[in-house]
Amino acid sequence: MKELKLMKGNEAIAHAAIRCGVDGYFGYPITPQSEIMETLMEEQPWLDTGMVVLQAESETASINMVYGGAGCGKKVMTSSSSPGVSLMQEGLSYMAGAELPCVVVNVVRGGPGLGTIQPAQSDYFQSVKGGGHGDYKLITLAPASVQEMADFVDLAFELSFKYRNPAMILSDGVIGQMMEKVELQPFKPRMTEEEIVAKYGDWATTGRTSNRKRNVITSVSLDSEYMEEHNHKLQAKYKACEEDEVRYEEIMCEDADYILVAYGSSARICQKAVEIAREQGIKAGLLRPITLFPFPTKQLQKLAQSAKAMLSVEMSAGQMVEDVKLSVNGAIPVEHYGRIGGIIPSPGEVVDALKSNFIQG
Amino acid sequence: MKELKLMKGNEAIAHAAIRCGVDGYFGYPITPQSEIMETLMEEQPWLDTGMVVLQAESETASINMVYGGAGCGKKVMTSSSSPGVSLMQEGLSYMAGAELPCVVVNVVRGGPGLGTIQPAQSDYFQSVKGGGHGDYKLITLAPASVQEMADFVDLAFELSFKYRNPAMILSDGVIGQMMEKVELQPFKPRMTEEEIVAKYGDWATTGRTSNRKRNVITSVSLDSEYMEEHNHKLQAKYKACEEDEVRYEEIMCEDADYILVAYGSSARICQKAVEIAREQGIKAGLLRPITLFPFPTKQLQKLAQSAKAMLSVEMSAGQMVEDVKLSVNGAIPVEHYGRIGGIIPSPGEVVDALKSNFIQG
Amino acid sequence: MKEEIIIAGFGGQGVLSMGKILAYSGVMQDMEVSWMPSYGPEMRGGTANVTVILSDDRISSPILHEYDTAIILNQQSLNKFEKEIKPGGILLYDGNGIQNHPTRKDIRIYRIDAAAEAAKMQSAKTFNMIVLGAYLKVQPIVKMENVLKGLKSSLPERHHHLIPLNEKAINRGEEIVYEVK
Amino acid sequence: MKEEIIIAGFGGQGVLSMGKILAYSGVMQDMEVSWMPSYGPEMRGGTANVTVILSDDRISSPILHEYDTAIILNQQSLNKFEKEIKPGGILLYDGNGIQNHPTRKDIRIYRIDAAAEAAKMQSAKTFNMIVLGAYLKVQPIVKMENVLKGLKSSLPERHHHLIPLNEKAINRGEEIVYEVK
Amino acid sequence: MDIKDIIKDENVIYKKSAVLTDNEMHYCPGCTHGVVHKLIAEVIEELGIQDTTIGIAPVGCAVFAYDYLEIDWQEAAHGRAPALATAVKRLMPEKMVFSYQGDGDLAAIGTAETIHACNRGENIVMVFINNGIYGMTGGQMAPTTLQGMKASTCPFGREPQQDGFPLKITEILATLPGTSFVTRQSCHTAASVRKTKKALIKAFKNQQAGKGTSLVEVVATCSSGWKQSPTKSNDWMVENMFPFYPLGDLKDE
Amino acid sequence: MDIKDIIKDENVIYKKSAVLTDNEMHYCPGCTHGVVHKLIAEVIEELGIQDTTIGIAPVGCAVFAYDYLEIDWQEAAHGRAPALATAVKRLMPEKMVFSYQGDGDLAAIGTAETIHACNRGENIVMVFINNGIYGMTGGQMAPTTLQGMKASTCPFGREPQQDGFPLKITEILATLPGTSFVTRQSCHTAASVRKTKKALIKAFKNQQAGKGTSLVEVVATCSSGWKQSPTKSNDWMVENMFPFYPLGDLKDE
Amino acid sequence: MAKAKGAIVVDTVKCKGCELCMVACPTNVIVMAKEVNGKGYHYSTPGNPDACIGCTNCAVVCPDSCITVYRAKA
Amino acid sequence: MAKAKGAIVVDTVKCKGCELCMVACPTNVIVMAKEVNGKGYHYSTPGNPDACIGCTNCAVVCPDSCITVYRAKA
Ligand SMILES: Cc1ncc(C[n+]2csc(CCOP(=O)(O)OP(=O)(O)O)c2C)c(N)n1
Ligand SMILES: Cc1ncc(C[n+]2csc(CCOP(=O)(O)OP(=O)(O)O)c2C)c(N)n1
Ligand code: SF4
Ligand code: SF4
Ligand code: SF4
Ligand code: SF4
Ligand code: SF4
Ligand code: SF4
Ligand SMILES: [Mg+2]
Ligand SMILES: [Mg+2]
Repeated sequence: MKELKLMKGNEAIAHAAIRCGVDGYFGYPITPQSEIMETLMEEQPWLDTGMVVLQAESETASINMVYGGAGCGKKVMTSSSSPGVSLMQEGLSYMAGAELPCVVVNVVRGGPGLGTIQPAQSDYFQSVKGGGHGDYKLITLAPASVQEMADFVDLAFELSFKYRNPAMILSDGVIGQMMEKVELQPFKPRMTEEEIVAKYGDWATTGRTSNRKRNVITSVSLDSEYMEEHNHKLQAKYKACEEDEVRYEEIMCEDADYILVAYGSSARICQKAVEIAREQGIKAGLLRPITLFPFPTKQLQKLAQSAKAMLSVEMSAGQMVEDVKLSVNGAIPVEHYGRIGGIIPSPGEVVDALKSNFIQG
Repeated sequence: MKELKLMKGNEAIAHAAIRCGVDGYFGYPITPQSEIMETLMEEQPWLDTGMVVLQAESETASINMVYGGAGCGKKVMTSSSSPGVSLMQEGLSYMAGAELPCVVVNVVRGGPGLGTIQPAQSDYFQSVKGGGHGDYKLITLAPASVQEMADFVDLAFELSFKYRNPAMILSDGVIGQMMEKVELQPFKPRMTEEEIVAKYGDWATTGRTSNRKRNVITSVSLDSEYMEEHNHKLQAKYKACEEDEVRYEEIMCEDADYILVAYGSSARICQKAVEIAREQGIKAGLLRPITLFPFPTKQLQKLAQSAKAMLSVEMSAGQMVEDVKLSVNGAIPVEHYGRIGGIIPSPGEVVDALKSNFIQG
Repeated sequence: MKEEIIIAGFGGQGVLSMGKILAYSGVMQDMEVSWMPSYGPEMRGGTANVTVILSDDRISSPILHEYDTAIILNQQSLNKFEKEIKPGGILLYDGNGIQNHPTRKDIRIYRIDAAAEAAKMQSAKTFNMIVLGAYLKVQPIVKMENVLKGLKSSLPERHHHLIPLNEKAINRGEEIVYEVK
Repeated sequence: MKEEIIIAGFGGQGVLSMGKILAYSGVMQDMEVSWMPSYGPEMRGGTANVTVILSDDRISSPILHEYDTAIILNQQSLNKFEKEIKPGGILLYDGNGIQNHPTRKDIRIYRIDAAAEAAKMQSAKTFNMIVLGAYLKVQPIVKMENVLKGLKSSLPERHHHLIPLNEKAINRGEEIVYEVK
Repeated sequence: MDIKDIIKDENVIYKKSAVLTDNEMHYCPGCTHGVVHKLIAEVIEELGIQDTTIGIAPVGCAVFAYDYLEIDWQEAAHGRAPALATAVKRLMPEKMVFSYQGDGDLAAIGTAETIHACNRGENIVMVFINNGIYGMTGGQMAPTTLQGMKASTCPFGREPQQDGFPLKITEILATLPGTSFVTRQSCHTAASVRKTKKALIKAFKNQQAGKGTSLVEVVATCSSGWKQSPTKSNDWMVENMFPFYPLGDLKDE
Repeated sequence: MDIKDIIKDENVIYKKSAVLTDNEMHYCPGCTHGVVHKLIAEVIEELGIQDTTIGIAPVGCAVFAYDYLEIDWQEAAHGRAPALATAVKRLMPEKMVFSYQGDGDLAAIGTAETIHACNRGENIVMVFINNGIYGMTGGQMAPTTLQGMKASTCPFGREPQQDGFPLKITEILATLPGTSFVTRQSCHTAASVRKTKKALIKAFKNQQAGKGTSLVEVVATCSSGWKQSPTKSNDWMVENMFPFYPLGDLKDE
Repeated sequence: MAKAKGAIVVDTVKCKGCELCMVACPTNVIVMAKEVNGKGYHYSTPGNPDACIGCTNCAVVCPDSCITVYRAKA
Repeated sequence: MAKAKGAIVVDTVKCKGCELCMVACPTNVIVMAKEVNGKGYHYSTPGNPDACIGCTNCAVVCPDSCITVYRAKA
């Protein structure tokens, strides 16, 4: 039974996790996302679904608990904000290397360092290029509403199990803290060991049973030939993701001369900017990447054939703009507009940036 | 007095550190770079120069010791290899945010995860795009010989103090483990507090003296306006780096139709590949970025006017190739060739890749 | 129909929960809503504010830089937000502790002495409900029945016995608010 | 002049230090040199190898995929590296424990029974010096005086008393190496 | 004597330390952090070490400690203050170095750094504010939260089976060979405040004498996190915290 | 009786456990890891828990432990085995979970994970191989390296002023309320091997009984790191390690 | 009424009204003001100043260093 | 010569020649072979098999599980 509620993005994540049958959450408090664990603790899902919720001693411990849980084939997740996510980089690299699914929520705040607790989008590179060591990718989803915060939990798990790779929900302080209406999915029961095996295969460490060889979750090998092969396997998965999993939303792009490219809360602001620009007679449109990896490269290439220019709008000093440029590959001008340090740009500013870059400029 | 020695890249770093008057080294063992700390411990520089050498309890502790030492205006460094460097991402972001100089050596091994101890170049993104949270950059130097391992210690400190920003020496298992002839710089005394103040200014926490206001090393502010300004200051430094600090080496590029772009040990291999290609009548050249950030964008743009194509050769699944593409911006084709998982490509393979991508292709 | 509101005051004055009740009231009335708080470290004085949007259509940006209505509960917030009200918009403020009163001429300005009234009612907790009542009087965007439903939804079960008191406070606010000319 | 050598055997056979002495000898002779070991976790049998390049010119890649000379000390390494010797190149191997002897016809093949000889000399540690002597006999790329200088530079002071013994071993290796036809 | 005759400069017997800045502290009313800041300021003033002391601030409510004491400061990443202090002291052995940390900072995420700095016997002072909660982030459970005590991540009270046991980190640190002085104090009465100050003086003097690590724990209140008034918090602390975290010196060598 | 009459299948009284795989162990000759692996295999076999046991391997020489025991395994990041074990056990309480860690792994980089898992009383077995050195990476100093003992990062012997003190982590863990059985054993003689096995059996049975954390430390040799033959290493261990790391049960509740 | 031996001056602007000084005073000198200060706190004030013995307890416990204590020379 | 009560069989291919079994044997059954095995180790072998009492000590201490022990039924 679907239910309509008013809640914060953070709370929506917690409720969605319980409802979609997550097996375990491991986390450590940090603003602006502590409500995720707080809501879970308040809800005590272990009494109903048996879901494990544990406050770890650190983010390092959290991500390694997630590793352990994921290795058992369980749906496990953690959440944090920027500095805490930096502490998870080794663990994320391990999980990608060991091909473990999981969901990590980053409710981004302004950096670098302790920075500010205000919203930002300056962890794009970390999420999308790989902040840890080695060649790997995180499947990265960027919700732009409380509804998507709720919906993407299940989606992120789906994708992460499909590809046996960690998935990141890259949110920010705006989306995490604001309340909107949200329709929660009906309760799904947690999967049994048998269901997991049937759906995702028999790779998890649930105890060696007589009908299979023992399973080992590991990311190491001293045999370089094997390691290269293993890495090629990972790369092939990423390629498949790029083919099959790109998600985006287009708003008034068909006839647009100028494409704003923005995700998450910036996309909300750009949506308004498009309205303002259109009122002023500027044919603007918005391409909102929903998956940041895989990035909607092809769609941008297509739009580059009809549009005159693109503006990447991010609450960062310019990160996603590189992927926009790599997509467009010089076909049309691409610029960046952003506010940093926890400041949220206004729609008006964005329109001004559009004009100063491409129209009066 | 300069001295000619035969030593490993790792040993060269240790000796160079002592000789250029480094104040402190803090590290944790990991293959293939443990010789750095081992050599320092064997040399016991604390008896001569007073240099502090300490084995920390982890890489997390190491980088935060480096933070503490750097905050005192001291020349401090650490070294590690890929998984250990992932654990330093929070600390590096803090140091960039607090504008602290330091040198971090990453003797890269194959990832992701525990991966392999064999050489790789798959931490390019982490170093150059920022593996930690927030908008920041590491000044990144890529030595291609034991001599450069030695020379870049001093250079990295120079740059890192000039810009008050962490510098990374991005090496790999080949350069760290191989022995070559190296000419060590003469011993420079460690700087006194007064010399530091005279040369680098009076920002360090050496005890509030009556002739200045107290100094505070921090990366946090709850005032978003201030934080934005602070971030703009950081960005301005990075811009200045891009203007003034680009370093690269060109080998037979003047008349080249095909430019190999490669750094570190890949550049050594590509140097031989250029020789082989030229023997086969292919006009190949090598552009070796010495600074990975700032990247030699302009030089590549220039070469894109005369060359027909570029091949980025990396021991990775394709990371630097993005910066090559961003530089060239669609002017000529750019492809990637790489081996991964600890495998080192042969010069012959590189020539074949050149041909199959651009010539027969 | 679309109303963009900022509510701002000291931490502890019930700014966020007033916004929450408004937002819930909008939901009860089948509107689209968004509620975006300023957030910061727990504790310690300082100001708190919340942006509430009630709209018949999908809401694009939940973050605003100008408002239809500002509900202001201390001097700092008045200084900050008076200038961000749209021409023709509404400023509603509590008079307690205000030294420099609002001066704009292109907006409608209302005053409520809710702090004083709450003291009279001997229940500091009713303060924000009095202000809410005042707001609903000058901008009856949601029906009172929906406000009461909203109140119920936003309060935890264990506080439902307070609803009558809150209703009284809302009514009181409606009575004592007045326009400043 | 350029010589590209692989030395390969079990860990513990002195492969790396033999390479080191060769590299040092090159330095003493004013050549460019590089020495690139295979590396791995400490301990545990397995094979070890080192690539040494001696050259009059700047050395580009220190990593090679074919060699002028291969010095081979166990079966695994023979299996791996025999095929990577350049046509016309040299294969020098220790006969101990070799079941499948080299078969290539386009290279020069030398054998040394250094393990047996070291046992005779009652000093297992001289094993690699005997092999080095054999190598220098078949490929006298560095002068003996420079080898002795290289030996000195590569040994820590406290082991310098072993130099005469090592010299003897080198000489012995020169004597007993023979070509396999 | 008449009051206005008493209120004269020469009669001042207690006033704000000159080592405190004029910034208003951002802490909640009654917060123990304020008292301990003041004590450290007084100790620094009395020992005449203002120009040679470097403080290491934590991530926690005391993150802005550097705004309040007129000395050089470094602000550490969450939990890493002991690592910073280690380097600062080793690189400048002639300076005085202290770290200042909350219970989340010192005993959760920073456990390894805390234990290893103490086990190495770094010659520093560590000030440890144990309020049994994460104040800064809004009242989540800390390692030192008592059994049965409520926090936003154990809203029904800490339950060891689910949440683990409260951690007596100070008892652990007292067993390490690197520590020389380990004490647990409080600030709920004037007498206890004075005792805490004495402990701080001893800790700093130990550093001057090169004795290794001194740890001064202050069992503290957090009225916001505990959701009680400051005075009620003190009572609650006496009744509930002290039995589990008994005051006194654990080690004095 | 003649020997060939004795060597008959029905006369076998000791052989390789069926829970051991046929892979040759990569350890150096005489390495204690091999002995302890074998014991764990025997214990798993005897308790009949091969199909319900999940092992957590460390980063350290035992990183490939999973190659040798025929059970399901996870290989953890350096120091994080207790975090993995925590999640595995909480998510599958009916399974048996043990972690296996070296001294660098458990007592240096993993200090926080170790202490907090034990303090939460996770219902797991932790096996701790204390050889006083980083074997895997070539013999660097470990937290448990003895004073005066040489390692590649303290080539002139560990000196507390410079390198810190050796850490008795097991003594710390025994003080925590979450641990129920904490013991220190060795494998230098047949008798001590048998005792270690008994300890392991008790630890696994405690887990079956839901008693919380059991820690079995094995004081071990590392002939490569110590640069001595295996048999000499045993003698050196008896003489030097045992006085500082005395054998026996530290806690048995 | 006993003559005061001591006196306090409270920085009422900075005071956060935590009442710790009030509780700490052995002679009940201190009361909390009916009025609030700029930050909205009922600040501390010597309601019964003559009882002050200048023991400094109030000032010692004040987290915000609001209280200066004076004592008449003996 | 005493008749053997026990016997051991050593997996000489796997043996690493660590000598721990030799030291552990109470009756000095075990010696190390002059020859080396494929890995180059002087492997363990029962040089004095008749002395074996089947105590299993050697097998118990062997890190590489090379030794199988047999004992005649009483
Ligand atoms: C890596 C990281 N994780 C989490 C946080 C969020 N955080 C800030 S302060 C804090 C805990 C504060 O508690 P405590 O150390 O007890 O200090 P108090 O505020 O109680 O004085 C946390 C978890 C952070 N800033 N960085
Ligand atoms: C994050 C990280 N840091 C460092 C290393 C390198 N490393 C591998 S094993 C090891 C220590 C091994 O020592 P110990 O835990 O005592 O195990 P042993 O090998 O002695 O059994 C280290 C430091 C690593 N793999 N990952
Ligand atoms: S939240 Fe607690 S610790 Fe933080 S300032 Fe307020 S009372 Fe003090
Ligand atoms: S290095 Fe030490 S611990 Fe590792 S396998 Fe060898 S003897 Fe064992
Ligand atoms: S000085 Fe003592 S007597 Fe005077 S007001 Fe303060 S506490 Fe009371
Ligand atoms: S203790 Fe200080 S802040 Fe608290 S009421 Fe008294 S004077 Fe005010
Ligand atoms: S079983 Fe006992 S007696 Fe027989 S060889 Fe082994 S140790 Fe010796
Ligand atoms: S103990 Fe085992 S490995 Fe060691 S010598 Fe004896 S049989 Fe061989
Ligand atoms: Mg706290
Ligand atoms: Mg060890």
